[in-house]
Amino acid sequence: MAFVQDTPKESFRLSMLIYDTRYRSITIQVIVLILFLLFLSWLVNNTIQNLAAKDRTFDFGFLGARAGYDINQTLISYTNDSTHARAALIGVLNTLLSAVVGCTLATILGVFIGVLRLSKNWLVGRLMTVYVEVFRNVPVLLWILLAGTILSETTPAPSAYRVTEAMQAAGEAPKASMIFDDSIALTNRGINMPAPMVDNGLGRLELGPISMNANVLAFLIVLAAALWANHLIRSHAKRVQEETGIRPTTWWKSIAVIVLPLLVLGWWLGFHLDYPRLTKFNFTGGMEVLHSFTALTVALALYTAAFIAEIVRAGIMAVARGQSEAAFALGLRPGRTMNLIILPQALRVIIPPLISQYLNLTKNTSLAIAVSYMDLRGTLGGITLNQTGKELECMLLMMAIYLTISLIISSVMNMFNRAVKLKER
Amino acid sequence: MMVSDEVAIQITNMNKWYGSFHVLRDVNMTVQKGERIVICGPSGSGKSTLIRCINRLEEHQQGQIIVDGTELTNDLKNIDKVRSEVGMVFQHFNLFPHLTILENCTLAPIWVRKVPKKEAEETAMHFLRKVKIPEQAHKYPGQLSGGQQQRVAIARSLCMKPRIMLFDEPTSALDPEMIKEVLDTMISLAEEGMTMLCVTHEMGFAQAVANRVIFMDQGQIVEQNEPREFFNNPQSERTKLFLSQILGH
Amino acid sequence: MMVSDEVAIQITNMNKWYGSFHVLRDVNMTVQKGERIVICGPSGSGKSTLIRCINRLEEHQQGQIIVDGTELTNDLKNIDKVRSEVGMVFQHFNLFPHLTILENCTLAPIWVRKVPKKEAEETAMHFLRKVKIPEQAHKYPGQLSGGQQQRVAIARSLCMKPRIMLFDEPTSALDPEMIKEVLDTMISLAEEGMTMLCVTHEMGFAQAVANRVIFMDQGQIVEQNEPREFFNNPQSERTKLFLSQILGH
Amino acid sequence: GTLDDVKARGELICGVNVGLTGFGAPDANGAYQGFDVALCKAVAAAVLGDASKVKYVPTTGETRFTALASGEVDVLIRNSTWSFQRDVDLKFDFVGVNYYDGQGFMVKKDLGVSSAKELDGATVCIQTGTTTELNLADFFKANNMTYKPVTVADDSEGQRQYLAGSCDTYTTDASGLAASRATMPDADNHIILPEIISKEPLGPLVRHGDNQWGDVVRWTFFALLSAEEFGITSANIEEMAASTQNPEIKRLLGMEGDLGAMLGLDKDWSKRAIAASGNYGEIFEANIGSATPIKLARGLNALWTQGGLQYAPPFR
Amino acid sequence: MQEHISYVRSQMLPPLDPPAGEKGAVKWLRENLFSGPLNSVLTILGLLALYWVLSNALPWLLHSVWNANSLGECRQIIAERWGEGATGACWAMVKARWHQYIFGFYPQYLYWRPTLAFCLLFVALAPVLYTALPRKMLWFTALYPALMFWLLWGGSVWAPVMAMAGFGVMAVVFKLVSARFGVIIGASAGFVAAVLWWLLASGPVTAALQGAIPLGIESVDSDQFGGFLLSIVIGITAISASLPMGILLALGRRSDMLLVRTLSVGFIEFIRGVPLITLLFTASLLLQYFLPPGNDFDIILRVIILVTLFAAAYIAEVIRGGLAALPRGQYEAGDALGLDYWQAQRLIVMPQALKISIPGIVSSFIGLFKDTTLVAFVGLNDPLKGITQIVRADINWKGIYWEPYLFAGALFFLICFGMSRYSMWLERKLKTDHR
Ligand SMILES: Nc1ncnc2c1ncn2[C@@H]1O[C@H](COP(=O)(O)OP(=O)(O)OP(=O)(O)O)[C@@H](O)[C@H]1O
Ligand SMILES: Nc1ncnc2c1ncn2[C@@H]1O[C@H](COP(=O)(O)OP(=O)(O)OP(=O)(O)O)[C@@H](O)[C@H]1O
Ligand SMILES: [Mg+2]
Ligand SMILES: [Mg+2]
Repeated sequence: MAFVQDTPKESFRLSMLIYDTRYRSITIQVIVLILFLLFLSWLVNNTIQNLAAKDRTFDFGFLGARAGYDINQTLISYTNDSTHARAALIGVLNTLLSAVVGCTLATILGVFIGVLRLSKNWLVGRLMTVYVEVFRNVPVLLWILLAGTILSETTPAPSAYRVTEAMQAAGEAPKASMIFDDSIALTNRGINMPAPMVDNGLGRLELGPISMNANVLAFLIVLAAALWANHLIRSHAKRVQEETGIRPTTWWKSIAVIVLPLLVLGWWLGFHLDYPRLTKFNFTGGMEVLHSFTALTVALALYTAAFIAEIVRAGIMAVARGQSEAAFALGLRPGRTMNLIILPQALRVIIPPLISQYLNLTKNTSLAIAVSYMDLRGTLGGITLNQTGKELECMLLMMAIYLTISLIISSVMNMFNRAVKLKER
Repeated sequence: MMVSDEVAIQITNMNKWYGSFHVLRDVNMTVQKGERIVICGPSGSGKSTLIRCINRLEEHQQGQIIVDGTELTNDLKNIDKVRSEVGMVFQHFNLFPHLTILENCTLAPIWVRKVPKKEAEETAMHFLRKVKIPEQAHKYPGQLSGGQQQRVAIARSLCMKPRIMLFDEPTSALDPEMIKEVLDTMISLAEEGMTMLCVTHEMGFAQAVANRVIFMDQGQIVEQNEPREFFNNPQSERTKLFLSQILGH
Repeated sequence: MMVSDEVAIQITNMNKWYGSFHVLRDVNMTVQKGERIVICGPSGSGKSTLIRCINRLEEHQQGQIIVDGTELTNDLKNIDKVRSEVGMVFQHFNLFPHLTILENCTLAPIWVRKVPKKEAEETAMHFLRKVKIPEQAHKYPGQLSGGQQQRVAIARSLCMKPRIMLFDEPTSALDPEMIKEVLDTMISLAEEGMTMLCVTHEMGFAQAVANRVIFMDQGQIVEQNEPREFFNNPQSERTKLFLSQILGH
Repeated sequence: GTLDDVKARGELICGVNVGLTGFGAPDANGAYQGFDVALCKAVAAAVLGDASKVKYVPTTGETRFTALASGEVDVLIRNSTWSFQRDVDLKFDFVGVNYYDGQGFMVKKDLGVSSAKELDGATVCIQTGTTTELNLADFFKANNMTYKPVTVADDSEGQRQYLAGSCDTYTTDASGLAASRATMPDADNHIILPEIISKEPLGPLVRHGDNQWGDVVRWTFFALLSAEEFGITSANIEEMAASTQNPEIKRLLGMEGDLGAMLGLDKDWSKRAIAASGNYGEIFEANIGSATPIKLARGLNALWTQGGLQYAPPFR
Repeated sequence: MQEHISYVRSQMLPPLDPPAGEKGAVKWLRENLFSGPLNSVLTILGLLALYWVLSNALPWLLHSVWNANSLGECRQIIAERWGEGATGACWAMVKARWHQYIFGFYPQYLYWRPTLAFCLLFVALAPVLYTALPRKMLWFTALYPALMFWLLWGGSVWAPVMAMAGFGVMAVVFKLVSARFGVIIGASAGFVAAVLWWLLASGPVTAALQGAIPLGIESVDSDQFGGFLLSIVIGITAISASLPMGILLALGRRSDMLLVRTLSVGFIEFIRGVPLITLLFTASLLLQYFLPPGNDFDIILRVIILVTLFAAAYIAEVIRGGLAALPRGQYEAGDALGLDYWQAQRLIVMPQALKISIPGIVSSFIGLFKDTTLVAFVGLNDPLKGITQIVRADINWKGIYWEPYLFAGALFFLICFGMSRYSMWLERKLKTDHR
């Protein structure tokens, strides 16, 4: 047919707004939009009125003011002369540290428990079931509180390590002693470990506003180079395997290539360990992992692991039995079958619920104050809020930060999820 | 069709229980190299169990199974040896959905037989050509039809160059139009002299290629015979009943 | 069989796209009241799409569809009107699994036609008797066989007292034995003079009841003719090929 | 204003501590008791004529000021320090000081520390959301010392950590320290260091700008103080009212003048306030004084006539 | 070709008993505990772990004291009975204060009211969960929220009656208007009328009725709520109130309309992206900024509102899963029968989607119930931290840590575990699909 005739244009009638499918959705959306805008302006209007009534302002200027309080765990430099903004940043970093370590631990533990729950071993299966049920059905706050209590109640105080003159005279040993050749001390405040130090340090690298420790930078560069070399060795091995079918042993080459350069760098920088020493009140020197951090992170990890275990179990069970049978029939050993066949498939089922567990764990770090850990909620949403009285600003900022973290986590994981999705017809 | 005098599979007085349920009772069976055997029988009679015992997907509790000179015991080495000599094709294909067709076919040769990848791929393409789907090599199983998937499953087994092939109802999950393409593949395999054990109810296939038909009931081998005799002149009542049902259908 | 002169469905120069994919091309078709039309054609040729356009489960982008005097536009009132005059039966039945058979049948009359419940139930029982399953009225769909479910689906459509019935491969999800009972139901419906459009590959059915067979390919109506002529003397090459495939099968 | 609201409501809403022994905490029957709570009762008695017409809203360090600012509570009597920022920037009015306190340190005896100046490098337990955090930072800075803060959410958690040895010293208001120490099973093993590093005037506060209501709370408190000064107790108040010749007592108890009316109350307001749980001294002794397990000495909180700071302006 | 003897078995063998290794305790041990070196190692590790836990906890549990008036007395008794230095649990605290863990500060002589409300809850839930029960009972379910409110908070009987009357107003206006102007306008008008009723009319009418016919029970303020009563009230109110919201949000998220979808997604993702505790702080700190000046209401109510929003986002995702599990054909069949959007949703889609979602809803509820412990951070007396803090502020119980946590934890475990088992049972029951 030469041309297609269009239906004649109808004249517009008002009733079409409701009864015509084309306009109807627009009508509804316009109404929704209007209602939404009305609601929004109502909120904003109320806020303005309330602020005026309370004679308050809405500004974030306070973030630049001196914070005046101290924080016990600071990943980047901070003193009580730093600003509230810096304190908030410390909080964010502490939150992230706890979240990252917690997620990693929870994943390892969860996979472990999930697999063990499927084991044929009756006793282990039951124990794992008890673990999962007990942890899942009790509020996470309780686990955090208990973890904090257990850590501080069952470990010796720093003073227990002290050898007083009287004790020396009597030939008594102190009540507690450091482990691993006097290098690690476990007290009821934290774990004191040796810290890496260098003699001929490279100083600091000033790059505009960013100031970096050149030693760390050098370490990272050498490590990256070593890993790259290791990657080359492995891909060579893979090529050899593809050509001859036999994979050359590479583990000693890998170790050499990674360890040697680092040893050389350490020797050149004058690397040594700084051991913790007992001073008047505490162990100083070395590195201290505070119990507040450990308690929060471990409690969250244990709690979340129970959920992850269930997810992993469901994921593995979702892979049809026929898959492992087919692999066995082809002569693959159980270990290989797990690695090559079961896990890659289970992963697809596991990832989406895993994302929400990661999100939950990250959000649950906001309970840190229960064990005296200073996270974002403790700094910006706690002390800063209290000292400045800027509730509106602090809370909004805090929500925005949490939201950003959550969105980043879920979008990264979703990207990963899309990458491993099964191809269907 | 050639049947050599060498013994491929020798089963003697084999018994198997699931818990206290006696699935296989006193099974005795000898399969010559190059022989093609069809196993049939009512549902639940233990056909699948028997065939799965042969490559140790199930463990038997009494008696002896010797496959290609190797006795199946708890010794892992023996099991590995047997499994790499015996190919198996399942009712539900059991392709690995996360790997392409080609990867499905090269996986076991590379990891079990340590064949170089290149060579494994060539072999795979050879067998894929044989089952007439070389052009699908880079698709994923989910993108193929059932018949195509089952042919890939056969090719995958063949890539391990097995001496014996086991089939467990390879066509029963397929639409009628696809059954034919799979049976054709199996017939061409039979013509090349592969030792085959096949659980199937496709009596046409049995008549065309089998050297022997074995009829099982309640875990026992009730009757075995060459196909013509088996169909035209069944001996036991049980067999007669069974044949009347499936042939009349 | 009576075919009146009145027009039930009039489709003029209708075009439809999915995104940029042109599914239906310049379709022109007139269906008289009481006519029974069978639509066939290869998979993906747009049969389902055409039939779904007729009760606006899909929207067409160009041209005109007039059903029983009502033009299908974006006007909701027209759509409602057409839908209550046109019954549709799907390939997968689409019964509501949470409602009993009787509730499935009375739901739309009660809520759309505002028929009193009592009356709706009487009508429903009448049609259930007609499709020969009145005794199942208080069971749930999950408790019926496929053929019974499809007959319920037909009864459910009939309860709305439609003037036109659309069928989209009503038997293709059924086992062979059940196909017959559904076809019988449809034939008895046809004998009562219902206007019917039916997508099906059951050529026996087409020969028995259709006034006209329409053959579609690639979104176009390639050929239409009365059944005898259509089967014995297909005009286009495409049709010949198609018929040779499905009849030979 | 708030006074009218309270009268209309027939109930005083008083923001109190969630659980601070001796100052404000519910008992086994859920009835709030304590030094701060007694003041709530006195205000309720003065305004509504019934000391039991109080609704106690438990507040945390973090929620207390918002609760007051938003009008959720009428008055906040919850050991809150009177500071410039809270008074001026947060827009509250502190109507008086019912307890003069100061921040101190408690350590275990075997630590061998006798002065806060020796705490360099110590781990310090401290409650969040209070002025003590800032005082602590200032003190250590001024003395060029360092410390490690362990920030706890509430008093009981602070005590627990201190007892478990998670920190070397616990710092909070000296009254709180004394109260904690008194209830420890091994009270003798703990000492409170002599340094008081800050001024912590604790008092009731109300919203800025509601002066009439502020006056009611303020003068109710002063009435309790004056009562102690004049020797009026809950036991002898009727008798005193009947027999006294002192014109100021007469004005205080509403026998003379119309002070009550000026506040927007009736003339017996102060009598009821005093009768509710006694005068300031009685309240002190009953809740935190030396007869209680908490055993706080009057110290700065003695009347000015006895060398303390508690001083009520004249009722005239 | 080799000659085959045709071999026919003449008689069937009787089944034999399995060999010894296939049954009995030996088999069980071998299969379940020591089926390989790895398994044996695991078994031993498991036994060690079990021993470690028991050896640490058992003495403490065995040295329990149930009758004492203070922690000091407890310690004394333990020292007397089991020697100096022995540790033991002091459950006397639980005995003295259990009622606060359960009811908070609710007046003791009124304990029957929350108990009754809780029992009636099961009656109200029954017709929802057991379809076999008469449909008439749903009326009780619909009225239950008002009844619960009245029983818990007390006061004039007219307040809940008038609140319920709002729904009546909504229904009447909807009937009248939709008959003439269509469903959409009818629904909006009904909604507006109901809101007007609640805002303007219900208060005065209640007062008037109370004046005329005074009927009521003693009222209890919400600041007296605490412990598990508080958790349960917050949990149940929030879940049931969030259900309709969650349904709307889930539908919105699946809508074709860009704006509606964006708003729904935005809301859901926002709520799910921030910790509950920030929402609770919003309830306690920020709501005063967002609501009209002078509009301050009960902190429990504010917390319930925010927790409801929180739950709604999660419920919406659960229901979205249920909707996605419905085959497309169900929608099409609804369309083809001429049902309109809301009819199809109400009659076809929701009954099925909700049924699929019940396990998800239950687990949201369990999660929410556990999360109610966080209200301690805004000063409410949750059973875990709030009440414990109050108990510890008592001179007698100062310094007690494990017992309150274990007690509250055990109660939480019982409730949550029970519910999760119940939902698993329900899931299995629903899976059978009527067959
Ligand atoms: N893992 C198992 N545990 C217990 N019993 C089993 C198991 N697998 C199979 N059975 C039982 O063993 C018997 C034989 O099963 P098998 O699968 O070998 O039968 P089949 O002859 O292959 O039947 P079909 O034709 O249905 O596939 C059946 O009664 C079955 O129920
Ligand atoms: N929602 C959709 N979006 C995009 N393309 C579609 C959609 N639905 C169908 N199509 C495509 O439109 C074409 C016609 O589809 P239709 O379902 O009408 O074919 P059919 O003739 O009914 O085939 P069958 O016999 O397989 O049912 C097909 O190529 C199909 O892939
Ligand atoms: Mg089988
Ligand atoms: Mg179709």
